Amino acid sequence: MTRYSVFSVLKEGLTGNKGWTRAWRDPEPKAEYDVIIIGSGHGIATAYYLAKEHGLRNVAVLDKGWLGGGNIGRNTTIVRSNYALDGNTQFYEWSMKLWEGLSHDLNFNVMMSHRGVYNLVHTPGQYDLAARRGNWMRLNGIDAEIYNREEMMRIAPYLDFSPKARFPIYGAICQPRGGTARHDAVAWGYARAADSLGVDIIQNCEVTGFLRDARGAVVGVETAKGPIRAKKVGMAVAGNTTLLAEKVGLRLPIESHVLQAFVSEPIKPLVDHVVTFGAGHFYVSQSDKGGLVFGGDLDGYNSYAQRGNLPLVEHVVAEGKALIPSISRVRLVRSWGGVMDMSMDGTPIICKSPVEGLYLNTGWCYGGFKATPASGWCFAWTIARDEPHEFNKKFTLERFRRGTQIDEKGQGPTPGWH
Amino acid sequence: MVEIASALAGVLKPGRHGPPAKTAGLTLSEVKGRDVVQVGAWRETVDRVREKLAYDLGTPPATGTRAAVTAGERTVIPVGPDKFLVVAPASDNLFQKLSAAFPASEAVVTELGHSRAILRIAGPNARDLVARYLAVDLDPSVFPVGSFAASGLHGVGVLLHYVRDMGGSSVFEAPVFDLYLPRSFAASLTEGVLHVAEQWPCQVEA
Amino acid sequence: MRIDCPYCGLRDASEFFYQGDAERVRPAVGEADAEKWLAYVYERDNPKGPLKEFWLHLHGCRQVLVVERNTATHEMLSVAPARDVILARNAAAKGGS
Amino acid sequence: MARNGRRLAAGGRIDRVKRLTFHFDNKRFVGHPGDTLASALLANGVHLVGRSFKYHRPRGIVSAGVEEPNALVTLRTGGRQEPNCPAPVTELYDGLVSRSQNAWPSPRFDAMGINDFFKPFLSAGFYYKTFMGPTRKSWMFFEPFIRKAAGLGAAASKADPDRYEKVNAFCDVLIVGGGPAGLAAAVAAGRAGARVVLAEQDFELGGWLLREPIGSPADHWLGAARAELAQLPNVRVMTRTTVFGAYDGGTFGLLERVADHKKVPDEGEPRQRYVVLRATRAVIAAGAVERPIPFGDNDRPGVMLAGAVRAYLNRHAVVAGRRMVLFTCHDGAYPTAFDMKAAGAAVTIVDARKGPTPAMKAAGELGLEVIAGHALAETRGKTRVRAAVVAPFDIDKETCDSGWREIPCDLVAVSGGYDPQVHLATQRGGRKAVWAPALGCLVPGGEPDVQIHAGAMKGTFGTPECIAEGFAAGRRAAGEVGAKGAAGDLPVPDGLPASGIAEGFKPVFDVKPPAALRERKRFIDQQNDVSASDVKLAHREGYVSVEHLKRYTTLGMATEQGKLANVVALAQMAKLRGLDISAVGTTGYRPPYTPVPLGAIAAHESDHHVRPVRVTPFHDWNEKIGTVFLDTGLWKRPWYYPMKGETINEAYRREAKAVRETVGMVDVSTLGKIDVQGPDAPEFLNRVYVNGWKSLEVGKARYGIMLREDGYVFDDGTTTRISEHHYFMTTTTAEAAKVMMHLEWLLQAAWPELKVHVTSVTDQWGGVAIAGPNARALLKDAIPSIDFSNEAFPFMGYRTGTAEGGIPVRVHRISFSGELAYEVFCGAGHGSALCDLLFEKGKRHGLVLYGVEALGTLRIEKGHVAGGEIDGRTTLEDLGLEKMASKAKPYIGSVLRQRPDMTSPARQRFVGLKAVDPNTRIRPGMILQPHKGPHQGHGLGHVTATTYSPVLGQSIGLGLVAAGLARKGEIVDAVYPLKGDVTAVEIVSPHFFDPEGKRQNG
Ligand SMILES: Cc1cc2nc3c(=O)[nH]c(=O)nc-3n(C[C@H](O)[C@H](O)[C@H](O)COP(=O)(O)OP(=O)(O)OC[C@H]3O[C@@H](n4cnc5c(N)ncnc54)[C@H](O)[C@@H]3O)c2cc1C
Ligand SMILES: NC(=O)c1ccc[n+]([C@@H]2O[C@H](COP(=O)([O-])OP(=O)(O)OC[C@H]3O[C@@H](n4cnc5c(N)ncnc54)[C@H](O)[C@@H]3O)[C@@H](O)[C@H]2O)c1
Ligand SMILES: Cc1cc2nc3c(=O)[nH]c(=O)nc-3n(C[C@H](O)[C@H](O)[C@H](O)COP(=O)(O)O)c2cc1C
Ligand SMILES: [Zn+2]
Repeated sequence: MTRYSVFSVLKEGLTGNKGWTRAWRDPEPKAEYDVIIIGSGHGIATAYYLAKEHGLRNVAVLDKGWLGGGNIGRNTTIVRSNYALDGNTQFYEWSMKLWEGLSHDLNFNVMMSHRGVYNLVHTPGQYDLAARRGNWMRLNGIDAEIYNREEMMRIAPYLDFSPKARFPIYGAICQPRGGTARHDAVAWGYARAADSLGVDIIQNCEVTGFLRDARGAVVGVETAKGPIRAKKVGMAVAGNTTLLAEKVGLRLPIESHVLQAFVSEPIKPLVDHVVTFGAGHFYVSQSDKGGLVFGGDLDGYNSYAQRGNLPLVEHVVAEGKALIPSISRVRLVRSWGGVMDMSMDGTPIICKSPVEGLYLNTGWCYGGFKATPASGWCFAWTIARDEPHEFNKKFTLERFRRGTQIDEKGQGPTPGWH
Repeated sequence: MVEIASALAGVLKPGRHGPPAKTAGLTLSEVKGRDVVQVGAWRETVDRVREKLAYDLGTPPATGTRAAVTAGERTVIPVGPDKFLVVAPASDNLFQKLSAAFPASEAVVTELGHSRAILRIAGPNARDLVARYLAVDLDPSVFPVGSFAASGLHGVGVLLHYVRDMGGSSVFEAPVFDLYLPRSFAASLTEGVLHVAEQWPCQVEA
Repeated sequence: MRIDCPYCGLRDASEFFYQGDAERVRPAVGEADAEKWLAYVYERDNPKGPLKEFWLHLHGCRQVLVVERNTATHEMLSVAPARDVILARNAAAKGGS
Repeated sequence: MARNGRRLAAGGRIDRVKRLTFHFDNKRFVGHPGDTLASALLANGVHLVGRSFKYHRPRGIVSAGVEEPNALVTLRTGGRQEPNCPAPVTELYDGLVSRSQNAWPSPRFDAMGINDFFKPFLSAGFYYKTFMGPTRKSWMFFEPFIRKAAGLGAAASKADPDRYEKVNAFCDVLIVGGGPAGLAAAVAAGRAGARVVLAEQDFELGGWLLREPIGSPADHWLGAARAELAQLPNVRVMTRTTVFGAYDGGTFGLLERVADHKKVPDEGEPRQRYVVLRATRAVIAAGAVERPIPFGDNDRPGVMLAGAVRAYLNRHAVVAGRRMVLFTCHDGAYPTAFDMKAAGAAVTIVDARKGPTPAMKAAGELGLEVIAGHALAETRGKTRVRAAVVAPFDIDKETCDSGWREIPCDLVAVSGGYDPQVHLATQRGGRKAVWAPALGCLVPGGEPDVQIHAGAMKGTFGTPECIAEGFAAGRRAAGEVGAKGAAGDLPVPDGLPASGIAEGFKPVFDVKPPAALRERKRFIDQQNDVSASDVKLAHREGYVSVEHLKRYTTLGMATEQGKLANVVALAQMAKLRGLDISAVGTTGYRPPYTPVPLGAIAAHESDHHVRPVRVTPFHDWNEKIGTVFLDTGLWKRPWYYPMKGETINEAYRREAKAVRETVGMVDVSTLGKIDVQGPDAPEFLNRVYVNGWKSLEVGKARYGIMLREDGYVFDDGTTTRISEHHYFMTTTTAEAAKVMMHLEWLLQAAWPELKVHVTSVTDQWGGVAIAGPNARALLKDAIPSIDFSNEAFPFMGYRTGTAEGGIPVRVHRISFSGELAYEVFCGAGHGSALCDLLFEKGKRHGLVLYGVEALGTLRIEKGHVAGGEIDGRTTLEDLGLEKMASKAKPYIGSVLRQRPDMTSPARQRFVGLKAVDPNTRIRPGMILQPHKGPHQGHGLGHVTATTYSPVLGQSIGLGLVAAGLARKGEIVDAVYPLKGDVTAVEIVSPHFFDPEGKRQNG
């Protein structure tokens, strides 16, 4: 494998770029692996950490489509660790720490851009809630700043500070280290690094069922390419979780919902940060290519369709224009959707499943991109050691039975509201 | 008794708006002095209640859930399978009368006279204006005179009633719609409607 | 998406408020078994394909409907008033036991 | 040959009499109505219009349609500045101002043009391989440079002064496209009597037929079809209207450019209209776009699509060059050569096929040189093509043999076939486009839901066949929507253009140069500077799936979404992988079909109208007296009532103090109000609330709490029994809508057997709370018809009456402030009258108006829970309200609230907080940590609400703290690290003031 660096780019450039090699192999599946991971989003990160941190190299990642084609490849790329609740705060901060070293770790530029995530607030009450979250972040060693209206006018003059604004900006809570990362590069970087450690990446290999032994333990998977045995099977298949869980008779606290995202034509730098609107549901950042990447709420109904409808488009765009009036004549170039694994409290699940040999990684709602490093890291730990790490020990299925939801929005068991 | 203050007085400023023209494409006004009462029947009493309302108000029975029935100033709008909205001049004392007419075992009565502002949208461009807000097919072939539709206007539940047609060269040319707006939203929504209406010659009446 | 409301006609789905899986059956009033409540409140079939679900016609007739919809294609398959569906289901359950 | 530079003296669909002046890069030019910006620039000899995204190569006009990758300009100025407008679809108007993009100081001398020399290092994905050192934060250093270099034009820096609007529309049959297929479909469906909408993105109907010469049979047919449609009242023709998306349930998104062809819209006129159209059937007749063939330096200005050259010639009467080389591999491109020759240009045809073919024969007869079995290998020139290099070509290997020669020219026309516009047909996923080997293109894989396909969009390329297919589609659509009229037939005259794609058509997807020539960039996606070598690199590095290819190279991700690029690239990848094109598949199409301005989608419900404003019945009254309002959801609530020069702190303290000393009045109308009526209402309430309701007498109110199904607290409020079967429920402002929908669901979907109706009466009633020692005296004065004595009207009682002046009122004796208090409700339309009355009467009793801020103070002093505590995560126990829960009955949440982790005494529970040093302040948002530290982690709990208490003369607060009142008396630190603030607080009972409730009961 060629090591990536400015020198290799120069050398290859001079020699016709002929020396570059495959970023990852395209192997046929072996008959048996120590661990099979289903899903190449968090799954590919999991495989990398299994190999790197736990020495498990006889590992395969199976995906029904192309590598990174799930939500990891279709999200608005916001990375932050500004969660309020105990359990989430520490987990996402661990993820942020991994993000900070990720390009180096993987030798692949994932373009982690710490441009700052600004959550706008529009009333004193919102300001106080934001401050509480910021205070919790600070107490957990996480960077946070709070700004008033005047400060925001200086920081983000492109926002609507006119007297006409329907929801005047009152201030913002900011995580300076928050920002964006290049979504595809994350999948590819993990794939290349995992592959170099021996992990087999098998695309176009849908898992259609599980191999069970006499005691009912999972000992492998049925796939489009035939049965493959494994000592342990981990699934990280986002919106498809319940479809696979059903094959082992598990009913899970998960619903699949569609979330849309949007990108505008490329324009010269306008939005220098990640900004979220506090009086509705709109978030935006500008990609390095120049497109405004933005999104909003779920469409609001169960869906596996990876696409949504106009009412939500109107909502999101109207809020965007209300927040940044000068984008009125900027044009939408593409919209798409992803199928989210919405959990009953808005918080993920990373744990052993009730079925021996099967491990669960799900419930990411629409915040799981930022979790990719820590999710893979914790899932690898849980699979390798058969027990959760401190960081994911609260992300159990049991919590619903016991009544300890981790519910950032306080919405209760209505998945579409998280 | 004191009069019900208009919720639209602050925004419906009488006068001409929009581009100049001989005749207005739109006339906007507020319908005042109406009482609105809801009668909620039960599954097994709904037919009886329908008949009784028709008898008491002198209208035909309000069947179905798409068209209102009217007699003079009195209108019954079957807003759901078991609910009727009765609209009549305030002087009718509707609420007292209907409360007395129906025992709870037959129907329950809710006074809503203060809760809706009624914006009347009339004229050749009325349909155009309404189409900028409601996702309801207003083509006369499917939404004839007398039809009503409960729908959303800017995320707020409203009710549209096609009251009558003012005639003109063609019967469909000058519809009169009553738009029932929840009072708390009425001024804000009307302000928006007026802004859109400015593209046509538009007369606002007191 | 559009839903053919039995009372109001074919309307945009945005007039409706989504109230989730209608195939789940709420345990009877007085049910004391926590397991049944846990299953009802937290567990979902979440099928890919036809699913019956509750949609409240919020800006229309304010009736709760049971809409059968394909979650993979968003195709609408059937609509009925929830009241009728639930009363029939209750009657069937009584008849059965 | 051409007067006026390159404009022909006659022909075309332009109005030569009217002159339109316009500017491009500060130079003044003249064009005519009927021109696009592109045709007008070409008429003035301007080919070079900008620089490319990455390499800053000079670029010109390539196409005559929405597929344009290069000729993007910035239009207009100020708040109307609009970046990335494709010149070929920009209708010319008088006074148009346009500027090139991505070029500084000008497209001719572009400083960043130097990037072109670095292109070996800027290959696909180079940025993934570098910018990682020397430190972990290096990307933060490099990114700003990359960002500045990227991103085409600049957005306006001001708000857009123009209007937009949304219109809801309905029809039986939507027809997308006004070419021969669409027109024929409209005629058929129109004659049958269906309600038809025909949408055409162009400003003129005709589609491909507009490229045929005036006076040709095609022109005659077009005229007749247009005339017939104009006679059909049930057919609505919408030109300048793009159908940009196909959504569920027959819903389509349309963008109508109402005033883009004007300098500014007329008064009141929207600039653009966003139309949401619901159609029962839709005939998609969107046509096809021409496919280019990549060859060396194929991006040089002067290289155009053959059909575009013909369109500029026949439609706009513009000769794009004097010496043209046409490079093609099919007969369909030849008419361009014929027409250009007729217009006086010198023409050479280079055909990849050996031939002979009918078109080659016809060319020969016209005396045109056809160089068969050759390819165009590369172009020469700088900012305009100067010569074409042609070489013998092996069409199977797609390589050139030696023996190249140069042909001088100033225009290259290229055509590699046609790509059906499958966009709308495949946008909704499911059925992707499939490869049709006989046609050498992708066609729709099926007709989803309401769609019927016709014409070139499904690979039908002959005009007569398009017409027949369109007509049949229109007739079928009309039949399926139940239109009863007769469509008759539509005769197809002779002489209409036949398909140029003959049997055995072999598309050419690449031209590798002869060995003797240095390999030059063969661009595929010109806008994103993706070339054949990038596809090769992606292949080499394993990004072989079409989806990886797209994302790794950014191919097809530009503003035109690869309309010219996608098929070529996937064919090249197929070849590299040794697979059939059908085996590599295609990437998906997504809305919008062409870019849509955000302002148009936001439409009229945007800016300050983005959400409606909700006001209470007392709003007008309050507004008059200078009240400061607080946004609460959509509501405007009175926040405080400043007296001259008062700050908010001074105001609320004064207001709260007055309530405790005399009497105050506050607007409580935003509470959710629900009429609950019916014989089963008591049973219903009993199931919904945790406490019992069956014993509540008529004329009494009770405080109630609702849980969610999972046992957490949902909402609280009071409910009053108005009469035997009639209750009046109040909810919190925030949860009102949710509670209402929840109750409706319960009554219809859980307990349909209960005879209860719920109706929102929030808009019917306005309410004020009158609180304070003088409340009774004031109300006695104002509402003489009610006996307010404690005996006649005790705490939690309810009475109706008529206030002075004849205002009917309902009075509930309820207290949130802990004072002697009443909530007086009146019909919303009597709000101002009631305020006037109470204000007038209040003068004698020391009445003070108070707002939400003081209301908060009073409730905190009393320790009532509110939104800060009922945050969706707290239980009855957490709030100290478990005693309210009935043990005698089931209610929503009664089982699940007993789960082990919900009842644990270690949970964070409701307490009062008192600053130890009365001169310090407890801030909202503070976290509770052990006294004197360490201050780290989530700590013991948090502050939920704070205020300065005028009665206690110090800062107090409420909070949730681990183990709750078991810690009573303990000192903890309330910390606010964001501002470095620490306050020692004592944990106390939350009931700071009058805990026995003497005042409210007295
Ligand atoms: C529009 C949108 C915007 C978002 N924005 C953000 C954001 O800004 N910040 C953020 O942090 N998060 C965001 N998210 C959420 C985030 O993208 C996801 O939570 C995260 O990527 C989920 O990762 P995953 O690995 O669980 O799922 P995926 O990345 O979806 O991976 C699951 C994989 O499993 C495969 N699979 C499924 N079933 C099978 C099977 N039977 N056999 C084999 N393979 C199978 C799929 O093909 C897929 O590749 C957004 C999501 C969307 C859709
Ligand atoms: N000689 C050849 O081989 C060849 C090849 C291709 C096409 N053609 C000719 O092209 C014509 C094809 O007829 P047709 O009617 O199928 O196509 P067309 O290209 O003539 O018309 C399609 C029309 O649809 C419009 N359109 C496309 N997408 C739209 C959208 N989303 N919203 C609004 N408008 C949209 C286009 O602007 C165009 O006017 C025939 O005349 C045919 O002979 C010939
Ligand atoms: C952060 C981000 C930026 C994107 N930018 C572009 C873009 O500039 N142009 C484009 O065509 N698509 C862009 N896309 C969308 C992709 O083309 C694609 O629609 C998305 O990854 C979902 O895949 P699918 O449409 O194939 O289902 C972007 C996607 C993401 C997640
Ligand atoms: Zn309805």
